Amino acid sequence: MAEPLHIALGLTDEEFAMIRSVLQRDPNDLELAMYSVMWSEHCSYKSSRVHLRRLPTEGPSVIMGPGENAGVIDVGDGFALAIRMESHNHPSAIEPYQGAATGVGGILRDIFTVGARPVALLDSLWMGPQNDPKSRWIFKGVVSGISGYGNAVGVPTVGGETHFEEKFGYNPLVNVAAIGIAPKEHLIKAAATGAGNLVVLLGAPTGRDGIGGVSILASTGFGGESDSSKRPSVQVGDPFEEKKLIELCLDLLRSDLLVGIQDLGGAGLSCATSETAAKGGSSMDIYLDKVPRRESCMEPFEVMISESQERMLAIVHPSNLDKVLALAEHWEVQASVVGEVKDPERWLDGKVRGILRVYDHRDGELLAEVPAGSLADEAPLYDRERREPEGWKRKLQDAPSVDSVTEDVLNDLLKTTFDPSTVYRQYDHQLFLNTIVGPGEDAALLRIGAPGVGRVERSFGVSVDGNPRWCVVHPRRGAAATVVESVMNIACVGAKAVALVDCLNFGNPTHPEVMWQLSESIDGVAEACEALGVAVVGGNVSLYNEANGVDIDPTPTVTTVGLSNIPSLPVPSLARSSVGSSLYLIGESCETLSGSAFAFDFLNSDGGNLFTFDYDKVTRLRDTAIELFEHADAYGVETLHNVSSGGVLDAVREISASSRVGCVL
Amino acid sequence: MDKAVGVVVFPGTNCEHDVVEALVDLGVPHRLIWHRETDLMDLECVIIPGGFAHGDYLRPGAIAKFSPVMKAVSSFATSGRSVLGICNGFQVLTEAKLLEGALQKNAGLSFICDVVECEVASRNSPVTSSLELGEKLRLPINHFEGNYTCAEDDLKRLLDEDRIILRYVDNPNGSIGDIAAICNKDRNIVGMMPHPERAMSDLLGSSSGRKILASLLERSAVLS
Amino acid sequence: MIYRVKVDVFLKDGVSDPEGFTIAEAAQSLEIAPIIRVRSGKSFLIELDISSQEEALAAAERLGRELLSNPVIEDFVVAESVEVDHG
Amino acid sequence: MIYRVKVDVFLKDGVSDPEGFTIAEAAQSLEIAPIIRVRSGKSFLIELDISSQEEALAAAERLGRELLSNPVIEDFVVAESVEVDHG
Repeated sequence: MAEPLHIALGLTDEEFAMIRSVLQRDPNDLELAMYSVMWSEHCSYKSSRVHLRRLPTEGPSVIMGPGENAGVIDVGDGFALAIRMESHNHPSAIEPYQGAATGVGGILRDIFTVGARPVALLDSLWMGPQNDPKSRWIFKGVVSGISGYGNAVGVPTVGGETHFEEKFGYNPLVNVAAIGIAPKEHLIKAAATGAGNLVVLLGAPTGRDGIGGVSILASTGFGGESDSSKRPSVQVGDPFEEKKLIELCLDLLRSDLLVGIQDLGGAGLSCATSETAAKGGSSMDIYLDKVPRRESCMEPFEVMISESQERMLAIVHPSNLDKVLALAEHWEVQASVVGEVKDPERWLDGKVRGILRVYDHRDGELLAEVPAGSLADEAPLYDRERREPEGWKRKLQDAPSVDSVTEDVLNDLLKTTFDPSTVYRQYDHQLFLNTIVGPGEDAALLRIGAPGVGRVERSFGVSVDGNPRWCVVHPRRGAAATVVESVMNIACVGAKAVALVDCLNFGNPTHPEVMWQLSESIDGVAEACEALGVAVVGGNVSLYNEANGVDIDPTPTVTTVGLSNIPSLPVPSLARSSVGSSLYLIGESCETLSGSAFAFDFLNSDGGNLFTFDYDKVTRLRDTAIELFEHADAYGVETLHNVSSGGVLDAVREISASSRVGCVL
Repeated sequence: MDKAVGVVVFPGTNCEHDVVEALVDLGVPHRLIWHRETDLMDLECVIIPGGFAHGDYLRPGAIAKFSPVMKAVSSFATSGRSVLGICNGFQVLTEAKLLEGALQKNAGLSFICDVVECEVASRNSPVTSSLELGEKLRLPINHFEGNYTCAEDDLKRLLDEDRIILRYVDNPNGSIGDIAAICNKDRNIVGMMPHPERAMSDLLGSSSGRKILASLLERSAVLS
Repeated sequence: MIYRVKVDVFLKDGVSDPEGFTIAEAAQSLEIAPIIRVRSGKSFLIELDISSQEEALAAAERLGRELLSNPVIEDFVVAESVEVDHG
Repeated sequence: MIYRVKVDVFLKDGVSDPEGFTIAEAAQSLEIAPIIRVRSGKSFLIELDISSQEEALAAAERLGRELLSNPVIEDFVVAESVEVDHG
């Protein structure tokens, strides 16, 4: 007996039973397809949400936090800064160029969907060793995808990091962060409110992109013969369409023509319709025949879960429809009314709630009828079993020591292997004339300003950071150290951290050790954020990063942002150290080598216990760095550099290389 | 003096706002020109900024040349007023046959965003008339197809007629003759790959671009 | 009726072809066969609603000259024209 | 002997082709002929030092699969194989 359809679609028997109790009948194939994507790990965070609640999300400057499409903070003078981070790990392993490109496209849509003009991109790349041809192919494709999409869509890529390690050869990580600037009055929520308002689909026509596993419905479902055209295809990004979409959406917001707007990402229309309806507490009717298509004879489930890129769902009052269609025509973007917002109704359980109904055409056959909230917000949450790995406590005692090192390793240590400028030289990092400190430094520093928004005489620092080695040794302390690292990086460009977004890249959540790593890491981020007054305003969780049963190392990455003044010239930089200047080490060094690059690369040891922090000292060090950067001229500071992985030696080597000077320690 | 500078915008252009900010910085009135507009006669000079018109699909500028605005730009140029094409703008001008040659993929087959040194190769152009011959300029470049090429006889004519305006000091992309900017026979249409609007202040790395735009605008009697 | 025409666009001889050169090197390293030279180009399949083969070829010719190729550095050839029925 | 093989690479059916879509719109605006669809692709002319037509075709097949196309989103076809004498 073939396995039941819901199992094939990734839903457990219990989840199928929950769906049946909500619908009080068996779901049909279209409803099952929608539930399978909406209740997937990717969309529902069902294995991580119980732990994410422990992250501090409040803060004096926070306007929007987790749950919205982007985190938003107040930067003064009527301006707001939106920030979001996403992972595109699995697609990038399959098709590196398009995987990375669509990752950029998706993260940008999260920014302009809240009403902000995207002004900066950062990327955090974790690749396999470059002597392996496949890892080389993936790395080359990912960088050209980010460059190809980011440059063409017209958003500067101002910073990032690239790391190469054995385990990432099987499962590369591609995390992309984006930042936008908006006048506060342009901020908008993704809620469908107001019965009678129209649901307007903007952007590219719909194809069979990214239907993935659910495509089995094509062969078993509607009796259609599965010829090659039915095969699910990789999502392909179109930066030209996205650029037109950005200009249209920001124009619609400036002209105050929208009630709500949401981007189409994972789960496509199913997600955008159910989330906006649920958020607005409204019912919504969708007419599939009105959805512009790129392929012929697409089945209803394909249209509802397709992940074709560069599409937005807007909620428009009927009186504004003509103006919206006129602006869409001006910006040469397709716009079609695909549905209508309706009042909430009493569902079978007696509760009044928003119902999502999908018809083949207006007044036509009802294809699906589901409470919107059930799809969008009521996936079951799991507190999966957590277990500390076998012998972990014993490993903490097994500190790496230098006694075993006999020969002179200094030359090996000084061997530079990778020059990041070969990557960021492919990214436009100058556009919009905001970049004061660009890629290649500890962090990026940008003026606050954007086209069509205006400019403020202040700036913000931003950095993306991660270090799985710290988390392999001790997930909690490693995650805390990652936050401290990011806070110190932006302090080196004079910015005091106020908010961050995270990207939690972990293995298979059904492995108890992975759930333990995730829970511990979240507590580590929470600890450091609370101690340093940083609010977590959004995040992304990427699980099932594994290959042939081997989970990746725990890799929480964070993008931290802080505010700063416009520095006076000359601005400190790694490239400005001059002969005759002296080097000062500020702050205390810790004794242990545990978790260090030296321990992993030379001693082959991931043992010992990781360093911890006295957060008062961290705060004082942060403020000292900010003071030194802002008054660099007065203090005679040419370079201010954060010591991190690779220790003092790497820090000095980077200065020496950038400034083309020798250094005597 | 209320004659404005026109800044052309195709779908996919993205440097228009930076050019506008530079013009505001120089105190010059401006107007954004959507690619479907055809009336440019009220303008003193036209700038086609950088970006990815039509996504650079097919070839950079290959589709933009058919936009209605390009007929207007062509007749605007025949009236003797200045036209400056920056990066994508230079590519559009070559596709529209307003300038000789073509911009091919960079020799290293990868996108380059950097600040490079250029030198003034001729003072006889709207953008270099107030600079010194051989003057060194630090200018940002940001392109994948900046490798200028042209037929042998075109190159010879460019040299003989002193129409190579800027050269790269250290050729980043394989351009023939290290060419970074040229002008047409009537010396009122200029195409340049470097971005002067991105070099308006030392805070952002260089202010060499200020001299180029100021020179263009003085030449157009816009700067009072 | 519907015709599908194919237009190939290649760089003119003598015009530098860094892409072709790089691909030749990569191909050589695969040791499949001794590579003498690689020329990289573009190919377009265009479906036209047109009444005859001759007209399809003429349309392909104009598209090749006016849009698909840059005469400064590229040549084009109408590689094929086939009637296609969208039954 | 020297053979010249031609390998054409196109996006698989169903894979979104934004470039083809944009070119179709531009072609339509030229009003040369009603355009139904444009698919954009790449084409490679490879000169091989090889002894027979069969071997040339086999080599072209391998180059298409291993280097010239990305099997995840592209199909390739060996369009022609011609003996070329470098007299």
